Amino acid sequence: MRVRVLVSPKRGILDPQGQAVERALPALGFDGVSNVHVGRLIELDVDDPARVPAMCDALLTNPLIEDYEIVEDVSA
Amino acid sequence: MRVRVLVSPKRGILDPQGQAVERALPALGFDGVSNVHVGRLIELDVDDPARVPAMCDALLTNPLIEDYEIVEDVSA
Amino acid sequence: MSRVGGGRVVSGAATDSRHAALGLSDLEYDRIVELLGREPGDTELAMLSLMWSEHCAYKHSRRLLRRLPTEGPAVLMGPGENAGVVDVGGGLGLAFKVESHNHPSAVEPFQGAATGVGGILRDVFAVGARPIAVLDSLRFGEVARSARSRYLLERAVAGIGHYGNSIGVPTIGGEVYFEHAYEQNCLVNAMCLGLAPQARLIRAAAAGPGNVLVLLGALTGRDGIGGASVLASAEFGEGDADKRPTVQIGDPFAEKKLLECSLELLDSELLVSLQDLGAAGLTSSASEMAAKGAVGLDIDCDRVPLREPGMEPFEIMVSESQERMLCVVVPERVPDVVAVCERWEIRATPIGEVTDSGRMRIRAGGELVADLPVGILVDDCPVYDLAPVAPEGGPTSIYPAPEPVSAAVDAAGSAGDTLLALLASANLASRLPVFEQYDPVVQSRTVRRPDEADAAVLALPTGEAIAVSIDGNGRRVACDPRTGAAEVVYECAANLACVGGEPLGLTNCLNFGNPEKGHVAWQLSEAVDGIAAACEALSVPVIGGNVSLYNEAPAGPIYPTPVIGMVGRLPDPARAGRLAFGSEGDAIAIVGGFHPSPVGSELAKLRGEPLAAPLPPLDAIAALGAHRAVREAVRAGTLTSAHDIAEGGIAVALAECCVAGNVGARVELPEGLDPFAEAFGRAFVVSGPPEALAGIGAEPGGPRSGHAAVPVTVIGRVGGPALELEGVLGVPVAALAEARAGGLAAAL
Amino acid sequence: MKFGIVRFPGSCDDIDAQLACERVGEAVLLWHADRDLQGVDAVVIPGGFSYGDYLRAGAIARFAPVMESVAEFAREGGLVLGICNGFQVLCEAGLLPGALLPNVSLRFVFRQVRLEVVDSETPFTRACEPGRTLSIPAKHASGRYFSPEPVDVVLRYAPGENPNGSQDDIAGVRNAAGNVFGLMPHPEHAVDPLTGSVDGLSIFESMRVSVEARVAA
Ligand SMILES: Nc1ncnc2c1ncn2[C@@H]1O[C@H](COP(=O)(O)OP(=O)(O)O)[C@@H](O)[C@H]1O
Ligand SMILES: [Mg+2]
Repeated sequence: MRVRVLVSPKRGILDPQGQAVERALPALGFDGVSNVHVGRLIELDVDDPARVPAMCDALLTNPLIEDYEIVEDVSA
Repeated sequence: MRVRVLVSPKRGILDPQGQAVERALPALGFDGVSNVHVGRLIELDVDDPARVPAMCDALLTNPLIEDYEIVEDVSA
Repeated sequence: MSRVGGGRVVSGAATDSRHAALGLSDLEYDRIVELLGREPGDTELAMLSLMWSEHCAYKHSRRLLRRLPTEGPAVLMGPGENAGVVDVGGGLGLAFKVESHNHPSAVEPFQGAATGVGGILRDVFAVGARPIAVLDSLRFGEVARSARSRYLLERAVAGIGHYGNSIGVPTIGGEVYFEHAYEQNCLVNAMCLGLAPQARLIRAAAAGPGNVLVLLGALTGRDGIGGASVLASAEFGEGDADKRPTVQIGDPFAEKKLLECSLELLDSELLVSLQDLGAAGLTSSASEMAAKGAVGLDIDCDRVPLREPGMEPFEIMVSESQERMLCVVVPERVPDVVAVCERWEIRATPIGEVTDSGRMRIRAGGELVADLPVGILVDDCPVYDLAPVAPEGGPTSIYPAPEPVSAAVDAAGSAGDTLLALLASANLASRLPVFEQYDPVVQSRTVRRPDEADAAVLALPTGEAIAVSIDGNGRRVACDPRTGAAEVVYECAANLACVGGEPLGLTNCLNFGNPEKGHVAWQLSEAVDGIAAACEALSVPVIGGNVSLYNEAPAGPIYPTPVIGMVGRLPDPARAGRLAFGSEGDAIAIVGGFHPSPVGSELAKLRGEPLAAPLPPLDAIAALGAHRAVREAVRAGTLTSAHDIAEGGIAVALAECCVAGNVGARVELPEGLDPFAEAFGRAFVVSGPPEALAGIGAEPGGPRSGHAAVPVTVIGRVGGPALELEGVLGVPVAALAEARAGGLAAAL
Repeated sequence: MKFGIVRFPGSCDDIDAQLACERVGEAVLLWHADRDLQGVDAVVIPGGFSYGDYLRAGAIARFAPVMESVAEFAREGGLVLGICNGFQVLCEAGLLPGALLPNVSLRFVFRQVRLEVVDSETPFTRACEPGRTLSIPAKHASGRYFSPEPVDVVLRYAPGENPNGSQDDIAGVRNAAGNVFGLMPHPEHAVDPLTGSVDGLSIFESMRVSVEARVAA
């Protein structure tokens, strides 16, 4: 099954990448954008999706600085 | 509206990060994982979601090496 | 796909569009058919079209390059190998080469620049040398005006840093300039130096029929299919979009393992020959190995490990997937090779064998898909003579005058303001925002980092050291190609002299426009003659290089930009020279005959003056004498600082010494010397104890024949908070530093 | 005194660390795939880009077989020094608190920085006089130290010299027991007057003194 892990920087920790995007957009004529955050997207085919949370905790994310969300069964 | 942009390396293009993760997982006891790709996740609040594709083309993604998908109305 | 001999039946070459789409002219195609005695199959044609591209065949430059002197007492390996090698004593060889990655960088600057570094590193470890340093030479449009150029600069620098920093090779120097002529065609040249015990040096020639051809490293994907060669051989036009899906992604981690693995294979004496995969992938690497060894090679595409399913044989043969090497191994040693590779997590796959057939025979799916004499791939491409035509209206007839930059630099402005404007201009501003993105110290050899001296200095295990400098000045070459190109060679040598280095050899990259145009052919021909003459005068051999042509947009060609990378040797790294003024009270002197002119200068550019000729003439004997005098004085430890006078003239040279040392100077310029006029590679600003300066240039045993007297003109003293040029200007050092710091930082 | 320098595929400053250690003692390389620490007295996890730094710097390296032995060595009180990528690995492995985030500038930066020795009582800094400032190069893309909990700070960037935006100008921290120390700047690149400052030597010298004192005790 195709699974996606969406990893975002933990709220409250400075996210310079998000800030850089937020600053750059108005300069290109895109107004009305706020609260931008840049994280990581991990896509994988897994035999057993029940093991994905364990993979996230062990390797894919660092819980000190990142939150994650798992989206299963992506039709890609 | 909260919007997410899911950015993945274009298929066919070398994805060294995805390969590194794919090789690391079995060593940690996670078998049955394949086709791993690592991309970026961009989350943003926008007044006008119709403009997000233009933002993606102009700034958020690199169309030469990345594909993207927009997920609207995220309840986050 | 058609098979060998099964090329489409067509009524004549001109109606078969295959070859045209692949960039071969009708004449070239006819020649192929004639040599083969049949139409080539598709795989064969793909291979031939790449091998016969400008990039691989040097069609328009091969004859020209013969004018360059390539021999010298220190040369161990000259042009023709993956990298040239010079002897640096103690049984060590120093390999180095500069290469362009201009077109890929224009398409995707981060990956283009990164894979440019990756490619030149492979050329160096392909000869058995451990890469010990990288330098870069960059050209972009005017960053002050062009957002595109700012983007290219930022991403190319990040890409170079990414690859070099990640693989653990220090980037110890480089140069970057901005001119409108590069707006559509940026230049990204990278140079690599490597060190090897001479016994480990290896050539690329395949040998020994029956030996096994082993492919090392990354999987083969559809990267850069047609990339380098198609991109590098046609001018940029509207069809760029189709070229895009071929972007190569660099993986420095994979290359780090490949590098360590290759060196271990060589140290264990497991390889007969080694070759990197670069432009035109397997086709070029394998056929060049075969040609050099006068053997044939059989390759089975089915054995090549692929990243993507369903790749056609021609795709496999021309894929430019990065981080791969090819080696020849005797059959009994294959298991040992595989074992070493496993330890480094490097894939090692036997894909074919050496034969005595003299042919490249490629199989796929059990069928022969290509069967070509090696010679047709490597040697038979037609080589063209250039048809040089000097532009009638002078350089301005090719290049429009630069746009004037600021009011502060018009003739009515004060000299102080002019100096500040020059220091703040993108071409003269501090390069710190660029080089602080590079690791200059990894490998623990770096004796002089960027901004500490005119050349980078690396300590050798022998206790001696090498110095290296990379230079180019396209605008001056555009003004006066012969003198301009020669100046670049002299400037490199002058930079080496400033740290006490004596030249051993040089590498060059010839970045030019479309050689089929008369004026570009003229620029090429003149520039190569200028380089050749300078090499003869300085006794520096050319040990390798690269040519990048067709750097041309609809608006015209780039400035002709030969980039020179020169390496020298110095006996005592502890005495390597520095650029900064040091002790208050030191005397300051000009060493060498300095007769500059405003023609082609940075100030002329800022003022928007048209390009003009001629540059001040080069007096080889005088320049050589000045180089020698400075080199000897630095080696003797008599000087506090040494700096060559280049862009921005003597005023800028003095300002740079002041800013580096954070100390002022009081100077009286010689009567009539224009503070901003330029002449490169001929004279120096040095400082040191007054007694010591008096002895510079004096031959120990009295004047020897052939050594001209070297003029040494004391012009002032180090000290105070400001740079004072009596009767000309006075500017606090802090203001100089501030102007210089801001120029590029604003663009990055 | 025998140092062991861990070598991952992708380690870059491993030989540099070895050379630095050899100025005060013996030094051997420890291959990432081997569990045997060869009886070393102290372990150095060097800088570089272990496993290409893919995913997060140090994330993959911490699972290398050698790291199990290093963790055990640390639990038993052995001295472990993590430099740059080694610091990142130790944080990912939980041997040090906190994490290292991308620099605020979002760029790799090389800079000779001045460091204030905040704690000169550790086995890694005891050869530094209290209040001493060290000039050492820093070079990294992910050096922004962050910890939600209070930590034991050993080194701070001097005012105005923080190259990465780390919390409270933190440049190096230790574990609670004091035998594991990580720092972003590279002391192994400040040991030879020919190539720069020699201030980094005091870190290796401190380790030697600490090990020898323990052996003597
Ligand atoms: N401008 C030049 N001056 C001297 N030698 C050159 C020049 N350009 C190319 N060469 C030599 O021609 C050979 C082929 O160059 P190239 O195709 O770039 O090699 P590779 O395929 O190994 O990268 C090399 O040995 C190179 O040093
Ligand atoms: Mg090569």
